[in-house]
Amino acid sequence: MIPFFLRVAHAFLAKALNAFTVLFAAATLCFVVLQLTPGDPVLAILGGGSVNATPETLAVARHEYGLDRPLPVQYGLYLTRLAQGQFGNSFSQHMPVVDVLRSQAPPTLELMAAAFIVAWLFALLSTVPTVRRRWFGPVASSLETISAGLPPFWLGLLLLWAFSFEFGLFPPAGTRGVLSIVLPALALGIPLGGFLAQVTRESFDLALDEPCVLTARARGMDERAVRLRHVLRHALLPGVDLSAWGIGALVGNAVAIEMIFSRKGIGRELFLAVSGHDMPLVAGIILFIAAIYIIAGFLADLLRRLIDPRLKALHS
Amino acid sequence: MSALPDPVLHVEDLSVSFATPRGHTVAVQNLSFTLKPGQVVALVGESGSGKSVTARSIIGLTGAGGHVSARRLSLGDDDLRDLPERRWRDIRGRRIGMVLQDALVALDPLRPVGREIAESLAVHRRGTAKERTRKVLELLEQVGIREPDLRARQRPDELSGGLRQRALIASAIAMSPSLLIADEPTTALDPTVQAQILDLFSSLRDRGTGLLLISHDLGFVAKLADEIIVLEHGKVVEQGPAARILTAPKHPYTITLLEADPSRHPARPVAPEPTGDSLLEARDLSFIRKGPDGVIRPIISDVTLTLRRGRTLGLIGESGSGKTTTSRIIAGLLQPDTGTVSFRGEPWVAAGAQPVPERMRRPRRRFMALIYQDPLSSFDPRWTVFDILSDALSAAGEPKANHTDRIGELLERVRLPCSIARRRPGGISGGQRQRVAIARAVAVKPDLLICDEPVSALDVSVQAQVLDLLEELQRDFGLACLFISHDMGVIRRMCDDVVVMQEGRIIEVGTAADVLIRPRHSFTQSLLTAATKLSASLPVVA
Amino acid sequence: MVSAFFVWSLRRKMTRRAVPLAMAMSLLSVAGCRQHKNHKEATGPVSGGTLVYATDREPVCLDPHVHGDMPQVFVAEQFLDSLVAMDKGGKILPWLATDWTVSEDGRAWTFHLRRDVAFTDGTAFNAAAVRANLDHIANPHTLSSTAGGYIKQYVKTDVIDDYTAVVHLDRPYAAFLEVLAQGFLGMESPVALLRPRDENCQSPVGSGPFRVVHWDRQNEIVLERNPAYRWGPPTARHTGAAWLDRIVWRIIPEASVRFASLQAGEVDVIDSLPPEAETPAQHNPDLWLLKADLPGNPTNGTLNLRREPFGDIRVREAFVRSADIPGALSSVFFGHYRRAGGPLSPSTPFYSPETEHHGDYDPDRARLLLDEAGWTARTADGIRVRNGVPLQVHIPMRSSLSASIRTLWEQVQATARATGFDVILENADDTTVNDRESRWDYDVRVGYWNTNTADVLRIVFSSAFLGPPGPQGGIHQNAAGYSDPGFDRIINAALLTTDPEERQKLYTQAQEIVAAAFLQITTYPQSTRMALSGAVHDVRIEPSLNVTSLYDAWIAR
Amino acid sequence: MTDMILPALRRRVPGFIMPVLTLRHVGPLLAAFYLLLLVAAAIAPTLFTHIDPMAIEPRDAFQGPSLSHPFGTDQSGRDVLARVIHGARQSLLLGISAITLALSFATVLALVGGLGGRLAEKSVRWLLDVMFSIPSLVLALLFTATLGSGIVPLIVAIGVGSAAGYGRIVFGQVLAVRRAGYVEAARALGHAPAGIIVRHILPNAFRPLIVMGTMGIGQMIVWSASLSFLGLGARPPAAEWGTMLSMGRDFVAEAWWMTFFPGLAIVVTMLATTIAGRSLQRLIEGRVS
Repeated sequence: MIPFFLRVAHAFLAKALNAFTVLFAAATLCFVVLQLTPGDPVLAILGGGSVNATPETLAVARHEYGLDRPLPVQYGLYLTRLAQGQFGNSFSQHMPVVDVLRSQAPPTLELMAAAFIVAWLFALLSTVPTVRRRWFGPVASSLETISAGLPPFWLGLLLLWAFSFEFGLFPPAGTRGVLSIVLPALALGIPLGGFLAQVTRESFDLALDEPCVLTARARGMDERAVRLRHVLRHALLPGVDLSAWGIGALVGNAVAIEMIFSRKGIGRELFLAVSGHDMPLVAGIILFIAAIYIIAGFLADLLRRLIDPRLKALHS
Repeated sequence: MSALPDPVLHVEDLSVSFATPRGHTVAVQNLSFTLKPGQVVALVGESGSGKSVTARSIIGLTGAGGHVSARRLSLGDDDLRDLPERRWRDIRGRRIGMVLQDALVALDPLRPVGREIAESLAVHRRGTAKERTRKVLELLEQVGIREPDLRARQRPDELSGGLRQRALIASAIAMSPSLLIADEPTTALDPTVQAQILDLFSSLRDRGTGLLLISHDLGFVAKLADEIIVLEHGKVVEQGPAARILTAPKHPYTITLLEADPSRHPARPVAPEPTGDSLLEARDLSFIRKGPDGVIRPIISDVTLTLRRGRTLGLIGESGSGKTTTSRIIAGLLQPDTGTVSFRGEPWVAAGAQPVPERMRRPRRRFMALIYQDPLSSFDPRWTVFDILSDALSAAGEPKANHTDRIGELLERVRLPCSIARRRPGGISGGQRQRVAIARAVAVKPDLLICDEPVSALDVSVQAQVLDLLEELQRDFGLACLFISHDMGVIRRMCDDVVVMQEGRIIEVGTAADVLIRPRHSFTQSLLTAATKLSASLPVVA
Repeated sequence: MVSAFFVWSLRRKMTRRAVPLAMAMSLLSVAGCRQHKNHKEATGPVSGGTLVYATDREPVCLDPHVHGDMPQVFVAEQFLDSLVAMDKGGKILPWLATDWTVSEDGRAWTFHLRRDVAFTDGTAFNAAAVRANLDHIANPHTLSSTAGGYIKQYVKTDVIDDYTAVVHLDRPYAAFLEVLAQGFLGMESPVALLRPRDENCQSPVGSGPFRVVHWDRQNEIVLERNPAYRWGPPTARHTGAAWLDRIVWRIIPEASVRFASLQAGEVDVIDSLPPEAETPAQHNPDLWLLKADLPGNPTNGTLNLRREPFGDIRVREAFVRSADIPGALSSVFFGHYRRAGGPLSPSTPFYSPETEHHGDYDPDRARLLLDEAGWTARTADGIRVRNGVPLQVHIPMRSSLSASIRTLWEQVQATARATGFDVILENADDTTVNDRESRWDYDVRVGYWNTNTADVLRIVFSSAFLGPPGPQGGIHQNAAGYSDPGFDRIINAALLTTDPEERQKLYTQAQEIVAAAFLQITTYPQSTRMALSGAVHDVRIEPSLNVTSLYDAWIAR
Repeated sequence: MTDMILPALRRRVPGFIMPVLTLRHVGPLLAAFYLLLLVAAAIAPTLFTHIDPMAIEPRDAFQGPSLSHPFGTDQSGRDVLARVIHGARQSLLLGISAITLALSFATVLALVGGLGGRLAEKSVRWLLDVMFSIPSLVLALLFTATLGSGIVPLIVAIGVGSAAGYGRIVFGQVLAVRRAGYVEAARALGHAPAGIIVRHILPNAFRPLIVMGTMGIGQMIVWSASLSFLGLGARPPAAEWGTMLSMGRDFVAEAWWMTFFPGLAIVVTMLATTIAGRSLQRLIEGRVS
């Protein structure tokens, strides 16, 4: 018998190793894509074509960012540095990429967390009390489908227009305070909530037919307790699985949302970095996002096992 | 017993119907019976007979769209018709308990069984949390579970089939209800376990619990029931004291049911001593896999068997004993870790460095046909029955031009209407599907038929028909057959020779007559005892 | 956000580039600030309070020596002082330098410095500090764009005594003082400059009325009053410390959000007021506007003569006359922007009104010209064709251009199509557009050039500016690729004379030549546009680079 | 062998939008009708409007919705309704091309991984993990840096960016079908692998593609709108919904209709394709079971 903790450690190591190779490949992908990008990176470093820089300045910049080396060497250096946790310096921000991430990631993570909470609240409130209910069910279900189809940036614009410009209920911009996060979190969270609600509704409906639900009812349990204590747990899994994907969708959509609401964050930073061809920053942000995504996957996996302990026995 | 008022259940003219998009469907019609403590009423019928609906209606859980009407439906002094939901909740669990089929899903699979049982108590606000914990252990002991402390903390999937079914019963009797409804309480359990559960029910009855026992299996209820109600398509076809119904059934359907029971069937006539050529020989097969706990263990080991032309070899064992693995290796679908198989005198499967390549097997595959327990998954869902059979005929090298005629013949042979050829397997009944599977199997004119639990998913009456058909075809075509089943009755009826498997090993080999009448191995004996127990009260019709 | 901010970025950059090149000229006044009504009258300046200023673009580095982009000087103006100041008339005034002399050969400048100035880190301002600053800018590791354009001539600084510094140049440089007046060459603490470049970016130390407290990237820069400040510029309206306690310099790229924040009272001042917000701003009694048209070469599309179809003057004229600019100004710009039809904005010195209507919308004449030029055939959808080649005009559009300017070009596209031009607006990110422009890969380049002299014509159209500024690239400033010896002669002659009449004559001639060559579709003059809360008073536009100064500003609460 | 009636009655279509029985078919019918109109508008927009979507009329700029301009006018005085109708072609083309690209890519990967042996299976799984580790939109944004902007780069960016997600589904499907009972049954009948692949694995593995494809069109339009929104979309003056939105957002305070209606078109299209996809799924499932 292999001890349980060893098996867990082994599984964890295997996953971590896989995650590592995935990150390595993602880094390579960034490198390749950015190498294929047209334009002289030095011009990007010095702020575009309107540079009046002297040849000396150009040469120094080229050297400082290692752009005077052959490509394979650049790639090697890039990977070596990444392996050491050095993302290099951002061309456009004049600061280490790590510092950019340190200052820009928290607001985005806060926004994502808020949006995620909105999404799950929506998904649960919309499904748990309404599944198979005569009138509320169809109405909630239609609402969910519509929500899932809303582009977040469009919803964001409409929310901004209605609640900020017209009614003045929320501040139109910024990264300050609880109020400023409400509208962007709704814009990001509602569409994701729609998706979560759709899968949760389906699994909830299926779970209502589980024999153990009948057993619970036959025990004399009331409907609310049956739904909350038995059905919900069975219905959560697809939503949890989707959540990992949802984190990625949140990051992607955060780009537009942060711009609309003029919030600081890695989404907006990523867009600026991509359009400024600021390679170290792009690579840093993408790797950071990939890491978040992988961690989200881990957490979702963990959560699945918590919700359904049978999986522990099956997969570890 | 709890001091509750008169706990007698009166059901008179109970009818249940459902609203569907196509109008009302009547599920049960004019059912009447009375259930008293210490008494057992059995509802017997096949799928769709309305027996489960009845059970649910009695505790007010008919389901969406269901409409219940009755001249009388009362528990003691309480009229159960139009009872408000609050009152129903008071009755459920406390005055009427319910046990469902398959505790693996009937108990919440995500929670330890102890919590499930405690919930039965908590719902009715019985005691403090601490008292409930103690009561849970008592209950587990009461239903015959040893080490209740450990078991209470395990989930249904961590318990054996018998233990979890007991735990389910414990959760149903937690509030000591005077009546218990058991809906197919032992289906899908191994016969030895079934027998144990049966004992548990009889002890509950002896302690004064009234039982409404629901089953498709007359044999199972025979031992326990005081009164038997036979249902067909929602109608009561026969109702009366158990002894009378079992010995002198009046209604043809009851008779069909009784006769369908394979164990009531005469055993296969003793075949002449094995003389035919050896068609298939398996030597020293073993198959090793890493289990879910990371431990490498053999699924089967040292399996050796011989099958001669025209004979039927029965492979019997409980679930997990390695029957299916053996059959898949023999079918050349799974590469064994050791051992060889030869088929029609040529190498068919070989383990180790020089396996027989699939390319070598392919031309001979048509001489071996397979019938699966779940025929549906063995059919491409896009194909019609015609496509499926035509595909098999092509495999056997039949020219396309003949297909239509041959398919007509095949369908006739397996007693299916020709119109079924245009339908897809998803749209026909389970019995029909198995017939299509049989038609496909015989279409290639094989020498050997491998049947893996071919009837265990079917209703008893359908089982009988399919077995009849198989027997007939085997006789007519002179097929050899490897027949896998967990059901002693089926094996006895179908097989000339028997191999008994336990935990991946063959523990007994012999002719059916020898093994089934004079088992040598203790495990075989216990299998037989259990099977006898479950149908012993049924007289054998000669 | 992409919207307004790029118009700004472009303008600011160009201003920077333009100024030194204009140095030989006498600097005339920035077109008068137009203040709007609604400005609440108050008793007088009040000390204290926090002013929230919202702008569209974030500086990449707070040290304006590094890189050198307009958002940097906008904020640097609040915490850096310069050696000299410049007034609205373009006159150079003493500031940190009390007086100065230049040697006979024009290569050695001697500056005498104020003795009571200290940086906010306690370091004294002295001759060594001047040397440290100029050396810092000239050091290639600073990655200064300014170094190449502004003080390329710099050799070294000699410290004569604590308060006397001699700056050596390798050749005479008449514009040196004007350059020193710009925020890009603001004086920073030499101690702070010793830190690594990127650290200095985060928290530069100056001697100005405010000091940088905190920079929360993408969000805000917080500045606090320097209580010891006693050396304000001569252009200021008061002396002593600034009135405001704090400035929160907020970055709100999205134009509509920025204006909404002002309306909601979240911020006190916004710059880059978008045209669509101007009418509501005027009608809002709680707001007032501060606007200034900028002189120079107005917002335009410059036609590339180096390739077909615009090598042919007839096609150029036809294209210019196909564009209905007034129509666009009245719709997208809500009539708030005046038309600039000639090569110079009307507020530029020596502006000649004659050229204003030279390229007016005249589709009939455009058609005639195209027929003449041989573009007679047409494709099924009405695009003109010559020798099988369709009449296509490729215009790279930066993804960051504002919606207004995009719409303007879409309207040009639509009206030009009516005469048979297939105008292709090609969206791309800024880096890609820069790259294309440096390779002459465009038919029309969208841009503008702000400076307060007619000499801008020399930068934009003379053959001296056909090459890239640096040997490794950068964009040629003569975007048309126009080369006319006659024009070069006139424009260079204008630099040599100081007689206003003679200059007027020469510049008028130059404008006529350029206008007759149909090198640009000109649209409207660039402008500084601020909207302010009624409680905010005395916000100034500093003349040297037309940037905001909040030294005099105060809030009546 | 419990009763079959109850579950059969309860069985409902998962996620079906109009759960009220009588309204069951209204949703799909409306969706089909809308999609028909959409395709018609894409092919022959002049059937629906005679107003030129490119014709500018500066004097009519920023007109709110009215009888003559039901969706209002934009900043150049162009009719927003006409532009939305004419935009159907670009948007639909974009959606269909992008999903086709994504599914083709996914299919190739799935086939290589599913049928190419153990090494191929591992490699494909890893490759999908890598691609999936970067969210689709972020990946698409990264690609646009290289490809530049315009419709074709947009299609490629979105298509390749979202391929990983679809790849996982198709790959899973191929693996599932490969292990299906009927594939084994075909093997047992002695059919050759090539025949099994062609006759069983491909058709069954790709059966969900039509559903995914239908639903994907809407999703792709939404995603491409996100990129268009960031200024990387179609070339002006082309009427494309995402680009219209992108332009409208600067004027949202003054002219909400410029943002609202193109966005509404996107939302309704997404809804319609979702409903249509589910109905198709129901049809296909209904046919086989």
